[in-house]
Amino acid sequence: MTTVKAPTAEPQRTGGVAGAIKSRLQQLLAFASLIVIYAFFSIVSPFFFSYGNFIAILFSTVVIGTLAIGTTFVIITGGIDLSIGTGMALCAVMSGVFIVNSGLPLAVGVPLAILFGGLMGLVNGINVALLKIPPFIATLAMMLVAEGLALVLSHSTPIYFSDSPGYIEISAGNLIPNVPNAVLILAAIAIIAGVLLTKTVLGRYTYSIGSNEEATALSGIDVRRWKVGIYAFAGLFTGLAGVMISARLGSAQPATGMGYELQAIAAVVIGGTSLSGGKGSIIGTLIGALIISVLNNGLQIMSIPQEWQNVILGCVILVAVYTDRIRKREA
Amino acid sequence: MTTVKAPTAEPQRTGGVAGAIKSRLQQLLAFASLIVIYAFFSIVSPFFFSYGNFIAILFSTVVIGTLAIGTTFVIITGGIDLSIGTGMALCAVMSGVFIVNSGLPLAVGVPLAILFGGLMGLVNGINVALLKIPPFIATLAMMLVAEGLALVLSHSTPIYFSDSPGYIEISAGNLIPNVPNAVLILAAIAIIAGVLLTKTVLGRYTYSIGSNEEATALSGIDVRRWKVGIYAFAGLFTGLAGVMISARLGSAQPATGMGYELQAIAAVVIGGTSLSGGKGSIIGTLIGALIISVLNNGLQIMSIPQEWQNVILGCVILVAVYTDRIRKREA
Amino acid sequence: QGGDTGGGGGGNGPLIAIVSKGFQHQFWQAVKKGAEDEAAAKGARTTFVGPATEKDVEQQVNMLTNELAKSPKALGFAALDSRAAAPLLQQAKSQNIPVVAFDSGVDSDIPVTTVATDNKAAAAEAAKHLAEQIGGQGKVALVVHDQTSLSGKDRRDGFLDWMAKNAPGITVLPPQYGGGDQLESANITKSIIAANPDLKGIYASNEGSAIGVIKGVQESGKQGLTIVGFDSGKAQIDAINSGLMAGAVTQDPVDMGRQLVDAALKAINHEQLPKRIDTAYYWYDKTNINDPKIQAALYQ
Amino acid sequence: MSGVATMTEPLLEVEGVDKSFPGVRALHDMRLELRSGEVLALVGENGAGKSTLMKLLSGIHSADAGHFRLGGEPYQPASPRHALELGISIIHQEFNLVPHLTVAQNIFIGREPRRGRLLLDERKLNADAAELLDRLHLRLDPRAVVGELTVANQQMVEIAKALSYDPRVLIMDEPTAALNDAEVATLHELIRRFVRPGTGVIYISHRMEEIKRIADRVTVIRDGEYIDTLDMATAATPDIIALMVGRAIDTEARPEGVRADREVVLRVEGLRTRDLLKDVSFDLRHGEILGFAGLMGAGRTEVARALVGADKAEAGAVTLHGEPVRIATPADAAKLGIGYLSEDRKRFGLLLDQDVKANIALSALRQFTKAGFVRDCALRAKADRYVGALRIKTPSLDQTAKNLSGGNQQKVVIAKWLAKDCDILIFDEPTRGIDVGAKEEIYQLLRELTGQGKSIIMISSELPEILRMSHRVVVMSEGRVTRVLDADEATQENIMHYATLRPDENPADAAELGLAPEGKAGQS
Ligand SMILES: Nc1ncnc2c1ncn2[C@@H]1O[C@H](COP(=O)(O)OP(=O)(O)OP(=O)(O)O)[C@@H](O)[C@H]1O
Ligand SMILES: Nc1ncnc2c1ncn2[C@@H]1O[C@H](COP(=O)(O)OP(=O)(O)OP(=O)(O)O)[C@@H](O)[C@H]1O
Ligand SMILES: [Mg+2]
Ligand SMILES: [Mg+2]
Repeated sequence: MTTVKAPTAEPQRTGGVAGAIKSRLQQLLAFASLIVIYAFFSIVSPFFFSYGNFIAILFSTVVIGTLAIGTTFVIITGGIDLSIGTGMALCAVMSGVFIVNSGLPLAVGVPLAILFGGLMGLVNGINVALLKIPPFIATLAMMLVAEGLALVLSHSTPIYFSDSPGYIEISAGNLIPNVPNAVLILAAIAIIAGVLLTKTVLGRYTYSIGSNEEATALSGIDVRRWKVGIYAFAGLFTGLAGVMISARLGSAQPATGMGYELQAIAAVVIGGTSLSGGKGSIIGTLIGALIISVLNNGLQIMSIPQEWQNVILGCVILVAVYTDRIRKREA
Repeated sequence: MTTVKAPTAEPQRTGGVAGAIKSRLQQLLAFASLIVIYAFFSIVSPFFFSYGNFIAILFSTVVIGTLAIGTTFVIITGGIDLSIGTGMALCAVMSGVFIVNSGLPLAVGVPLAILFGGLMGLVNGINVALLKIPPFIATLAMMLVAEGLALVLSHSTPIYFSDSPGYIEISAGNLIPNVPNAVLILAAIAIIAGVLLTKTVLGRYTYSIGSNEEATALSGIDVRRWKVGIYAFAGLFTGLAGVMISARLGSAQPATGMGYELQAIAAVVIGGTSLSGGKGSIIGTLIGALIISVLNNGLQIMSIPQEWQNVILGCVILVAVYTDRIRKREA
Repeated sequence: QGGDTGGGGGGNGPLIAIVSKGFQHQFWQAVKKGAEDEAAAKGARTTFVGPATEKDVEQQVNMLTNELAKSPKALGFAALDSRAAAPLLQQAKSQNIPVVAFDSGVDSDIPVTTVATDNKAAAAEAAKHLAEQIGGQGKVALVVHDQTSLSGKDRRDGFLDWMAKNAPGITVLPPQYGGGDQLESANITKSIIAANPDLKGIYASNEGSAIGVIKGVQESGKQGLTIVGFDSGKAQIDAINSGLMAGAVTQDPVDMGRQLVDAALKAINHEQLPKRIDTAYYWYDKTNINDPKIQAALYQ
Repeated sequence: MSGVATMTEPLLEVEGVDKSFPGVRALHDMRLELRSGEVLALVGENGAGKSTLMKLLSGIHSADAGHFRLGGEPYQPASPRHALELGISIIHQEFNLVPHLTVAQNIFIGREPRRGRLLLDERKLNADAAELLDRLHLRLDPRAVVGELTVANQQMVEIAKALSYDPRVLIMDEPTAALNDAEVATLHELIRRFVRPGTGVIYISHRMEEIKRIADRVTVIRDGEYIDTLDMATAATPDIIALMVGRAIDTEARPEGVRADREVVLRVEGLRTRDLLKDVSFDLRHGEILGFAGLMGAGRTEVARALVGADKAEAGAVTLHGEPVRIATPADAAKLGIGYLSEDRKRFGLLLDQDVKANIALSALRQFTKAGFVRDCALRAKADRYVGALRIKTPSLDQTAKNLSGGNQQKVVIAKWLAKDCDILIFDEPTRGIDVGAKEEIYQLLRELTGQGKSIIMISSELPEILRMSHRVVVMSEGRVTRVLDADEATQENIMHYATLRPDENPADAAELGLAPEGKAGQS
């Protein structure tokens, strides 16, 4: 028998508390770019720094933010979802079909529209996880299909929710005075998604799959089922975004959506989530989405000629991501 | 210690002649989807199968094909380039600036416009390889910058090449009767790119970096320099695409280009190149681009209502990629 | 020209914020130029923004929000979807910012006036000329820039309605949509020509579509097609001069911009305005293209 | 080097080298002297700092303090390439091959023969590689794609690549971890041919017998510090081990015997896969360690993977506690209490970017959840326990797995499966890259597990390990089970006899196994 005593050689358990503080610090630092940009605009423009504009920025972040939060899950698994833009449009149309065309009450129609997003996600998940089609292709195909179906189902015409005043309240109403409900909803789903991602089995497996899918599978986790589940879950956010955008616009616009996927993915990546999977956070995604909104808003408020706005936007994103990287390396 | 001779440390199963045949077979099989689609349309539509339409399909593949061939290199390194769409527009505008505004002769202006594409690629490469900005972000930023600059430099007005008849010939002329020069150019660059990718150091390191960047670096290869070089090289194709599209349209359209990147990347991925790098071929990319063109052309010729065209396109892409995968697994 | 401050005009004159349906395309650039010229002449300032495509309804709403944050003295607005902007128009009203609608009507009583062209009537004019040129018989095709935006639908439906009503001998193929992208429109055109050897004419609903159609016809080598277009731009003007294109309908975007600023300034000064200010549209072809009135409406 | 170099002249000297990583002092005042013409073994526990020292020597990291001399000259490598140019070639512990390229392309990467500046001369490349492989007596196809090779053959490619630089100093960081005895012998021959006056080898390994055979001297390090250097001729293995771990270790303990009447918990019958396995049958008893022996490529790993559903089996019946079960995925296997610990920890075992606790808790995550929520305190506590029990050297539970030393990574993978508490555990090369002390701990652990009534399949390429730990030994060759040996029949000679039967090529072997000429594979 081995009769061996460990001779104290235990390694120093530093890390622990220090590590936790360090990682929190990094997240705070990630805010820095956002704060710097916000401060800059506040100084150069008399119109920028106001409560109203603050809310306007948040309001304009809602749709992209919702899509970005959902797709953060998919990206952390190492996947990508190009169908969220046109998928959102299709969900908006479905919401119109349910509520306006079929006359379902809001309490039924809205959940159905959100579930429809989940259904699209489910199909994506099946294509990716079971049929092993690369996520880029599977979701590109879904993007095309959703684009077409949105036009077919709406007869290429916006579906107006004029007769469902409650619907518009989903986005524009004020449960809390001066704060649009849409902003509250964004905050709520961000918190829920954050908790799910960090505190639950779903989140842990999301990271594990993205980190090393084969090792996760060999560890006895039913990776295929979880992947299908994660895509479907992310699809719910597409559905919700569809509801929110149509509530905000008062109509389901069948063609408004293409291109949103790129913005949402950009928000996720600016927020520090890696497209190769295994890393990422909801708070990062929110910050990424806000950086884009603040830049869009600020540049416009400064009346920068529009063709220059994109040039500046591109440069600032580069600089923000670059300094963020430097900071992380040094932190 | 056991000192036993392995009977024969058996050499590998694949590889050698058998392997070569197998991989060639796979490529032939990749054609299969294309052939099936082509045959299908030939049967169902009396107008599809004709020399004229065949050339029309090839002609319509030129711009996306050129972009896709260039970006194949970037994707094989494990990167991505979102700036090729608007970058192409910017190169077209630069071509106009050089040739129309500055009156440079074609023989100078055209190479300069192509080199300008290389310059954009160089900047992308520096951002990615030296500043370590994720390719998605670096090239997204470039996409925005290029979009803006194209408008700025052209004053948001197309630049017409009416006074440079030779310019239009680049695309529409017929060095060989009944074959537009653009098609010849596409064929030529496909061959050149194919040779570069498979027979030269550049290609070897492109695969190597995409397959295992760290190992490549440890083998003493200056990965950063090569990556910068590969992005710059790929940029030349963006420049060429800019020249070809403006030659075809007879004008540099500053706002035409956004969205082309997605189509080009889709062609690459449908052609079997993996977005995670290390794998891919030019012939695959060409097939991918052709599949998209043939589908677009065929569906229009069949007069399918346009909203349904996308739905069908999406489904066919899924099926094509799926069957391709099955075949490969079995081959 | 806009200049680096982005404001047309100069000094400390009243600020007129213009939210358009787009900014990259020449049509909008011409509107912008008209607005800036007029503002410069009258000592006002303008800003001009618009979403990247006519599908980006939400982006336009955000832009409208941001412009209102600047508390302009008046707002020029070309709605992609009027109802989507209703709450913001309400807000403008409560901030006492007069709203001038342009390009297409805004479905609301808040705008003090609407400066617009009747797209449907203009499209009908194009249909009429096409029908005349092909002798009221045969197959025609449409390459439309968009199937959901108001301008796309009006220009499509105006054409289709006129044909349905007035040209029983003409078969209209299902409209195809090229997104206003020249290359895509060219490819579509070639497919249409390949699938319909007996095609007589093609109608293109905006400048980008028209350039594509011209290219597609040229590349297919098909002779004897009658092409009618919409808007202007050098490519169409050249094609008309060379006889490749029969003619086109154009609005007068520069005038639209001028009238817009003019109306906005009047609204700021509480002057009375008519409910609707019609900006003209013109049919132009080889015969009248050098007419000064037409020339003024065309942009290169 | 001039011809006057002798056996005692120092070729490479390391003096006073310090190196720290955040939270870890990897090396402190490290010394080392490699003499011309010798093989110097470098030993130390997992995490002692061996690989770190080698990374300093190859220019991957730079030292915080101290200096190197090569052939008497100051040596300061700026990059891996620089180190290669100066004559130091390294085979790293973790593979550094490009999986999508071929053997030849990997060997000559960065030095491809060209025609002109740009064009590759693929023919010459393959010819050169073939010649090199031939010279090294390695039977590898230069055109084979590296990613499709077995781990062992990949290792051979690494070695060929390193030697192709004609280095003065060859450093091998656990080159034999993935090799079986036959390959080790081949490798040692390579080394002997390579060492001559003017060159030297630093050889890192945890396998003491090997070191005894190949090394001239051995340098022992512990906790990042230099301990001693001994002459191999005079040093006794237990002394080296004692220096390494700072204590004495019993390397003889064996598991308790298992009586033949124990219940059969797992029975596998007629397992077959498309590529390799033919009619594999065996059974596993309660509380038993069933060793799987065989040469590289015999199919042991494939049996395990097919059994747990990681690869598709074409045929085969699995019975668990007398009940037939269907296992289509590793998740099914885990649900039935069967865990598989892969031989390739980097690819199939670890979440390299995740921290130690996430890795340990991966399989057993459901134990730490309540209504889907993860109870982090319970998880930490459990992870902490395993870090202590397996003496995993890590600054904290939050350390990223890729920053651990190779051996400690292996321990993390083991901890993952221990946490899951399966009834049947399949360990594929469980002690690969693990130091002697830790090896004993793992053996101890295996004994404890069987004591608790768990059953273990242990696939190993180290015959001594098989012989010492197994109650019974399944011997495989060419995808077939050629024999199941009881502990008392299991001798080296016996195992090797059955491991080298080649029924497909040799009719006599087929006859010995009672196979019809067509083989049993014909039945379905
Ligand atoms: N990049 C790194 N970041 C942080 N810590 C590191 C890093 N590389 C190594 N370490 C730590 O340095 C110590 C020495 O590691 P090293 O890899 O040199 O050990 P080793 O002697 O090679 O062990 P093994 O026998 O297990 O391979 C270990 O505690 C390890 O965790
Ligand atoms: N992922 C894989 N891809 C291609 N071939 C493989 C793969 N895994 C195993 N093989 C092949 O299957 C055969 C059996 O390998 P396996 O790993 O099962 O053998 P083993 O007895 O475990 O030997 P060892 O693990 O020591 O190499 C080998 O010839 C190997 O080439
Ligand atoms: Mg090591
Ligand atoms: Mg094995």
